[in-house]
Amino acid sequence: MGDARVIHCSVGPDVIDPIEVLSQVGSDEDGAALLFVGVVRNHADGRPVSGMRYDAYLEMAQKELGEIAGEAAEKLGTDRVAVEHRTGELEIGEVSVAIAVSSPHRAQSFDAARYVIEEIKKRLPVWKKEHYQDGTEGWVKGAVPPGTAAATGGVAKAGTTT
Amino acid sequence: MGDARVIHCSVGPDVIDPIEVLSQVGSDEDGAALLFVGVVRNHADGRPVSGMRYDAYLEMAQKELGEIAGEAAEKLGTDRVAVEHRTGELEIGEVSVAIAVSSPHRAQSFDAARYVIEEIKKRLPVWKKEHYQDGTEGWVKGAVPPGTAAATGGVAKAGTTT
Amino acid sequence: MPLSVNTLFFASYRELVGASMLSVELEEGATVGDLVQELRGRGAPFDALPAEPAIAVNHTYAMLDEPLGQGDEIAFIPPVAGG
Amino acid sequence: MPLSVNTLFFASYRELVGASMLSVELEEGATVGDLVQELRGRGAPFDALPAEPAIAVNHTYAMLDEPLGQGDEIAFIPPVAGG
Repeated sequence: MGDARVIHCSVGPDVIDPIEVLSQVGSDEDGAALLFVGVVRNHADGRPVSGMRYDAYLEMAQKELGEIAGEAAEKLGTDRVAVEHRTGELEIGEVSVAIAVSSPHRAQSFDAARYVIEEIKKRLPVWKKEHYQDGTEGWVKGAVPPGTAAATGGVAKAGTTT
Repeated sequence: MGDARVIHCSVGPDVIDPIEVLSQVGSDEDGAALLFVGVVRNHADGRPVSGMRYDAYLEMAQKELGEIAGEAAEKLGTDRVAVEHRTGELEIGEVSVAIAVSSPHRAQSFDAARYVIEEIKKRLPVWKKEHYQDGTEGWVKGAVPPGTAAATGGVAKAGTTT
Repeated sequence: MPLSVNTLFFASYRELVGASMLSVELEEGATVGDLVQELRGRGAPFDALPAEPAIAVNHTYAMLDEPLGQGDEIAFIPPVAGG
Repeated sequence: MPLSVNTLFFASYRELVGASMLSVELEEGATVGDLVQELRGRGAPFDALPAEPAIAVNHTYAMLDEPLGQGDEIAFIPPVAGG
């Protein structure tokens, strides 16, 4: 598992308590802590949204999130990274992801937290289906993971969902 | 006051509860919330530190922090900025500053939170005296505020404390 | 000796194929690319899968030339949208 | 008519001057620069204040050519270290 060097990392259906995630980082050496919270919002590309379903390739997502967190820990220079990603049906305002980091100086915390969320969006095998207020639904347009034929070979062809 | 457009902004001796600061931001429109927490750490430039005293020019610091928060709100595109800065004697691990922001998309939240802490360090009339574990103490080397003779005229001369 | 692998389909690909898992027999020495070709050669609905998809072999992203082993778990990964 | 202003000293400047506040009389039309010169001209400990300090007039940072008004609050601001 890639998450051996970080404090906490999980993907699953349990409700996320961002405060609890934040409480896992921090140390007497650290002058900065940062918490990023991703929340289901009530609109997408101008369309009113009533909720969101998160599907995941659970075993792989757990492994991949551990690797992302481990890479962030290297940037951070500490093992103080805690991250949770939720799956299942979420309502507006519910937390989909929480990322907490801490470090002696602030720049590393900002860089590491930003890295984790950007890599999640690029690599984590998770998919969102938006429920629109008009009763229809649709998969959120995603990103092609690096290190795959879709990324290197036929981006234009494979980069859109069928 | 410059803080008319933001949710909350204060400077003073009250203990900061970062969770309470975070709880003030957020909206059904927002997909991202960010909390930055500054904490007194146990070392400074390699020297063991036992505590820190924060002095402030209180009336001006309150006004200046309001202006900084207002500028961040413009970057954010929302009024959802809450920030508290503490004064007085702080122990290791105590929170000196908490900055919470939220916005529809994550990039704005990262940029706005970073802006607030960077501007605080440049402009807020606050000074720190470090108490070292060997019983001595010293003022933390500071930054020269822009828009002053010290910044434009004689930086080299006035940039160090006497 | 034929090679048996488990193929997984997620999200839009699961809806497209109408199944979340499929066991596939391949010749020994087959690669990810061979699996994709074999499936697409079956016609509808599989021919709607991309010829150059994002694939994970045993939970790690892989290119088309990745060789497959007995019992491998091969996932077709639609564009991802976590966070 | 003489101009009376309140001068404030913070942190290291307060320790240097040995006071946190000082009332100063200046000539009408005096600027921030005139106030700095008047104080430094008094000799020790004031001559240790920088000739080009960071100054705030009524809670706003100001340059040396800023004109002063009756009862203004003029703060000598050492390099700041919030956060």
